[in-house]
Amino acid sequence: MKINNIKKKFPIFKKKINGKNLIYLDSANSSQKPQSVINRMSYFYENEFSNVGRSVHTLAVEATNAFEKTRDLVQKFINSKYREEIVFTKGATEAINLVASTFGDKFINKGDEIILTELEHHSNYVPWHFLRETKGAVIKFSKLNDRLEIDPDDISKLINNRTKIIAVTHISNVTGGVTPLKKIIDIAKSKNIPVLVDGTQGAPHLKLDMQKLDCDFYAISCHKLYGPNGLGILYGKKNWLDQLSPYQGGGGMINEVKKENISYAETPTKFEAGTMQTAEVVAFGESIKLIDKLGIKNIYDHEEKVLNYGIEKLKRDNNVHLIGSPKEKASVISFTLKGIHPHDIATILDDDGVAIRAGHHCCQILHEKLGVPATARASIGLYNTLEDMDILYESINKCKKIFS
Amino acid sequence: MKINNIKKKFPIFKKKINGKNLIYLDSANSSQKPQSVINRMSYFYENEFSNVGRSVHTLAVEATNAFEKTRDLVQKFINSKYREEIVFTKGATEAINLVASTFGDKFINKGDEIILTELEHHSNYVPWHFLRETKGAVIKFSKLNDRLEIDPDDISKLINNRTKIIAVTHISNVTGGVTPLKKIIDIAKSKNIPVLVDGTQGAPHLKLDMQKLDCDFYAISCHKLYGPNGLGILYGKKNWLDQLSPYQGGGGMINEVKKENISYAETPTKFEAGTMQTAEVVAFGESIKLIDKLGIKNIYDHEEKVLNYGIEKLKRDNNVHLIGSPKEKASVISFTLKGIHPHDIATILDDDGVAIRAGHHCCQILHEKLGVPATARASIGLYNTLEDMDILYESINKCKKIFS
Amino acid sequence: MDIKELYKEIILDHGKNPRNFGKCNGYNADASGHNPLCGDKVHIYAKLDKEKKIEDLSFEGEGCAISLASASILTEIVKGQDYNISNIIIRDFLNMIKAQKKISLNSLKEDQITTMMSLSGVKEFPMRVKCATMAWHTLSNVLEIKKK
Amino acid sequence: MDIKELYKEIILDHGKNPRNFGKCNGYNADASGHNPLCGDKVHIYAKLDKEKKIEDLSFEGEGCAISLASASILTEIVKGQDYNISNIIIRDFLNMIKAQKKISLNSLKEDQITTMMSLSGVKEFPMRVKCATMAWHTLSNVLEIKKK
Ligand SMILES: Cc1ncc(COP(=O)(O)O)c(C=O)c1O
Ligand SMILES: Cc1ncc(COP(=O)(O)O)c(C=O)c1O
Repeated sequence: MKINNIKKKFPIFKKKINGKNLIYLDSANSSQKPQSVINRMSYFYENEFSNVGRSVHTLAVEATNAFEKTRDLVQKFINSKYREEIVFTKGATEAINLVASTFGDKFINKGDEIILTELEHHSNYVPWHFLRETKGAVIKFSKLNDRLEIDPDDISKLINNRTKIIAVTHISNVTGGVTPLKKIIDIAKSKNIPVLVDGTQGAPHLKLDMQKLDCDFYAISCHKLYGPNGLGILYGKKNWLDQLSPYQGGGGMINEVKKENISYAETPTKFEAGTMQTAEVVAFGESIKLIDKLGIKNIYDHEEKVLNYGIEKLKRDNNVHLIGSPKEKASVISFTLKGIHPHDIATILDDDGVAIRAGHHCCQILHEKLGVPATARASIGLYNTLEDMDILYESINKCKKIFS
Repeated sequence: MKINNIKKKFPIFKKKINGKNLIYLDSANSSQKPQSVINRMSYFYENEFSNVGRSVHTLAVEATNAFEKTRDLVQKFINSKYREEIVFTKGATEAINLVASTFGDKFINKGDEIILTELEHHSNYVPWHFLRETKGAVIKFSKLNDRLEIDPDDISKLINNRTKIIAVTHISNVTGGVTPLKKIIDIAKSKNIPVLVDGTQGAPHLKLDMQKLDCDFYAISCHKLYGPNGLGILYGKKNWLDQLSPYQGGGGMINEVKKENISYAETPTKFEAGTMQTAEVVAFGESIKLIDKLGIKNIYDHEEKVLNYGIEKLKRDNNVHLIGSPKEKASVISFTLKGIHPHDIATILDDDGVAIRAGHHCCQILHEKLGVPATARASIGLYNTLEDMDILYESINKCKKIFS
Repeated sequence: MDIKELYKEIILDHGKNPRNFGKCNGYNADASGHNPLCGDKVHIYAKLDKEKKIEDLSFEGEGCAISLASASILTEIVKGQDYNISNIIIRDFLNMIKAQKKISLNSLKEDQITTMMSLSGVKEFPMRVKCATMAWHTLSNVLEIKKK
Repeated sequence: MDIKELYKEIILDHGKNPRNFGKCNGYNADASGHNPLCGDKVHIYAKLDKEKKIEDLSFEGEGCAISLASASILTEIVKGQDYNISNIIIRDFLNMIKAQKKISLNSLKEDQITTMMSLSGVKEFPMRVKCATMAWHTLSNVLEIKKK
C-alpha cells in the first residue's frame, strides 16, 4: 500500500469545507477513519452483532472471537509479553484514571510523591490530582528545558524515597517533542519506581515495543489511531495488573458473587466491567491492519517529511512563533502569530478548509509557563501531504492580511 | 411505522444461522441495531467526523452540534427537567459506578447502609460492594416475595437512620418483573433517602418520565436500546450532580488547571472526561427517533403480546419451569427444563437459529436463592413475533427429544 | 458567508484598540467570565450610582479579536445607561447573536445600533458565539449582583 | 455440523449417570475448577500412591451434560494410570479439543480412545470448549500440586 495515495482510503476527504478541500490538521485531537474501519463496524452490526463473552449462541461466539482477535492484534502491535496485559478502556483518559485510582488505592499514602512533567495533558494530571485530594499525595512537576523538552536529569533530581510513580507523556500534544523514555525508565527502574507512559500521541507515530521499552503502564487512545471513538487501551505489566484491585464493578469482571463477599476474575477480565465496546474493538482491528500494511516506520518517515517541510515554511515568516524546539519532534506544529489570537487564526483557516485547533490543548500548565492562554496547533496524520503545508502557509498569510 | 414489519429495518435478520432464520431472543443481553443507527454512524465517520467541544473548525462545530442534539433528544425521551441532567457514560455499569464512587466518597461512611434487592444485576451490586471494602459500608438485601417480586414493604423495614441510598432495578433481567418504583420512591422520599434506579432493562420497554418518577439517579445502556455499543446514560437530578465530585479526570471536564490546584467544569461536563463517544452519541439519536416513531407504548403492547403468547405455550409443557411469576412482567422469560442444563438448551436451540442466553445472567444472588447455578433466558425485543415463540417452543421440544 | 463579514473593520479596530480597558476609577461592582475550553477571560468593572445608572464601565481580559471587540463595544454602548435600559440592551444583543433577532431600541442612537450589529456576523460561526457573548453575560452578572 | 455429533449417546449417558461421582475414599489430593461466566463447577479428588499412580479418582460438580460427561469420562480413563501417562492423556485430550489433533496413545485401549473421542465434537462449538476441558485442567492442577 502506498502512503502517497492514502487520502483516498479516508472518505471524509471527499467532503468540501466552505467549498474547499478539507485540509485536516487536527489529528492529534482525533484522527479521521479509513473506509475499512467504518465498513468493519457496519458489517459487524449488520451481520455479526452480539454481546461478547456471555451467551453461547452462534452470534455470541463469533462476536467473542472477533473481539478477542483484536486483543491478539494489539498484543502484537505493541509487542507485549502476554495478551492478558491488554485492557480495553473508553480511552487513554480512562486508562490513566484506572491506574491512578487502583494503583493509588493500594500504593499511595499521605505524603507519597508522584512525578509528572510540565508537558502533561490534563488527562495525565487530573487523575493524579484526585490522589492529592483524597489521599494527601504530593505532585511534583519536572521542569522542561528551554527547548520545552522533558529533562531526565531533572526527573532524576525529583526522585526520593517517597516517590511512588512517574507518569510522563510519550509525545507532547503541543510541542511534538518525543520524550527520552528509555533514559527515564532506566533511572526509574534503578530505583524501583514504576513508570506510566501516556502514549496517546506516541502510538500513532512510533513503533511500540513494550518489552523493550519496559515501562509499567502505557495508555493508548484508539480514536487517534484511525480507529473508532470511545475506545482506548491500557497496557500494564501482568505483575502489576494482577496486584491491582478492579476499577469498575459490574457484569463480566467477577469470579463469584455472594451476599457477603465477591471474588473477582483474572487479569484483564477484572478490569473490563459491563458490556464492552464490541463493535469498536472489532473495527479497531482494521486500524492496526492498515498501520501494519503501511508500516509504522514508513508512516513516521512520511509524516516527518511533511512536518519538516511545514516547519521550514513557517520559520521563514517572522510573525510566526513556534512553540518549543525539541530536537526529536513528531507530527505537531504549535505556533502563535504576532497580534492575532489563535482562535481568530483557526476561524480564518477554517474558511479555507484548513482544520487546526486553537486553545490550551488540555495543557494549561504548559501554557501558563508559556505565558499565553492559547496557541494554534496544526497536527499531522498519515494522510497529510506537502501540499497541505503549502495551503496552511497561504492561509496563515491570509490571516495576516485580514488583520493588517 | 408498523411494528409488524420492523424486522426488515434490522439488517441482521437477513443472516442465516446454521441455515435457519435468526430468532434473536437475547435482547436483554444486547439488542440488535436498525439500519438507521448503523448508517448514521457510518455517515458521521464518512462526512462529519471530528472531536467535539474542542476545536473551532467547521467539522468540530458540526460534530459538537450533532452530539449535543442527542442530549436534547435524551432529555425529551426521559423527560428530565434539565438537559444538564444527562451524562453520557460507557454504559449502565459505568453510570452506576459513577454514582457509587462519587456519592459514596461524599456521603457514605463506616457503618452507613445501602439497600439493594436480591434481584440486582452484578452491575448494581459490585460498585456498592466496593464501598463495603473501602469504607466499611453495610449492604442490606431486600428479600423477594414468593413470586420473586421486589417488595416495597420489605425495603421499608430495612430503612433506618443509617440508610444512605436505595439502589434498585426497574425491570429484572431474569424474571422480567417490573418493580413498583413509585411506592419505593415514595417511601424513600418520606425519609429523605435518595434512590438510584438501574434502568438498563426498563428503558427499552417502558415510558420514562424522570420528573414524574422522581428518582434521584437512573442508569441506561444504549446498546440495549437499539443503539451503539459502548454508550450509556446517567440521569441524575441536577441538585445531586452539582454536589458530587468528578468521577474521572482528564481533558474537557476542567474549569482551570494550575500546578497547585484544579477547578472543575459544571454539570454534566465535569463527568465527561476525555474524548467522548461522539459517533455513538450521534448515532444513538436514531435509536430514540425509531422508538419515538413506533411509540414506546406500542412497543410495550406488542412485546407483551409476544411475551404472553410465549409464556402460555411454555406453561403447557410440564417439563418447563418458569423463573418467577411477577404480576407485572415485561419481555423476559427465564426457565429451566427438567434434566437438561441451560447450556445444553442454548446450544441445541442455537442449532435451530434460536439465540437465547444461558447462565446466571450476572445475577448470582438470585440464582443462589433459586438453588440453581444457571437458567435459560429468552428475552424479547421490539422485532420479535409470535412466530418466534412458536419456533422457540418447537426447539425446546427438540431438546427434550435429544435428551430423552 | 465571507470571513470578512465576521472580521469587519470596526471589529478589528476594537480588537486591536479596545476602549475602556483597565479598571475604571472608583468601580463598586465587578465580575469575571471565563471560557474554560479556550481560555478566554474577561473581567468587567462598573461604577454604579445611587440613581441606578452605570456611571463608569471598563474591562480587562484576554482573548480573541471577537471577544475583545465585543467587550470594548459593550463598554462603549452601555456606559452612562441606567440599569433597566442596560438589561434591555444586553437582552437585545444576546437575541441578535443567538436568535437572529433585530435590535430595536429607542434609547440607542443609530450609530450605536450599527456598532452593536457589527458583531451579528458571529451567529454564522457557532463556536465563536461564546467569544461574542461572554462580556455581555458577565455584565449581566455584575448588575445581578448589585441588585441583591 | 449436526447437533447430534455433540450430544452423542455416550455423552448423554455419562451426563445423566456420571461415573465416579462423589469423594473417593482416602483421597489425598484435590482441586476445583470454576467457570465464572456460566457457573459450571468441578471438584476432582484423587488418591495417589507412592509409586506415582492414581489409585482412585472421582469428582463432584454441577454443570451441563458436556462438562459432567467430560469429568466422568476423565475419571474412567485416568483412574489407575501413573502420573506421567496421565499427563500425556490430559495433553492429548486438550490437543484434540483445541488443536484438533488425533489421540495416539499406546497405553490406552481402543475403546478408551473411542470414549475420549466422543467429546471431539465440542471443537465445533467454541463456547462449549471450556465445558469439556475444565475437568481435565483441574486434574492437571491436582497432579501439579502433588508434585510440589
Ligand atoms: C497527550 C494526551 N494524553 C491524553 C489524551 C486523552 O486522550 P482521550 O481524550 O482519548 O482519552 C490526549 C488527547 O486528547 C492527549 O493528547
Ligand atoms: C439489569 C441490568 N443492569 C445493568 C446491566 C449492565 O449494563 P451494561 O453492561 O450495558 O453496562 C445490565 C446488562 O447486562 C442489566 O441487565
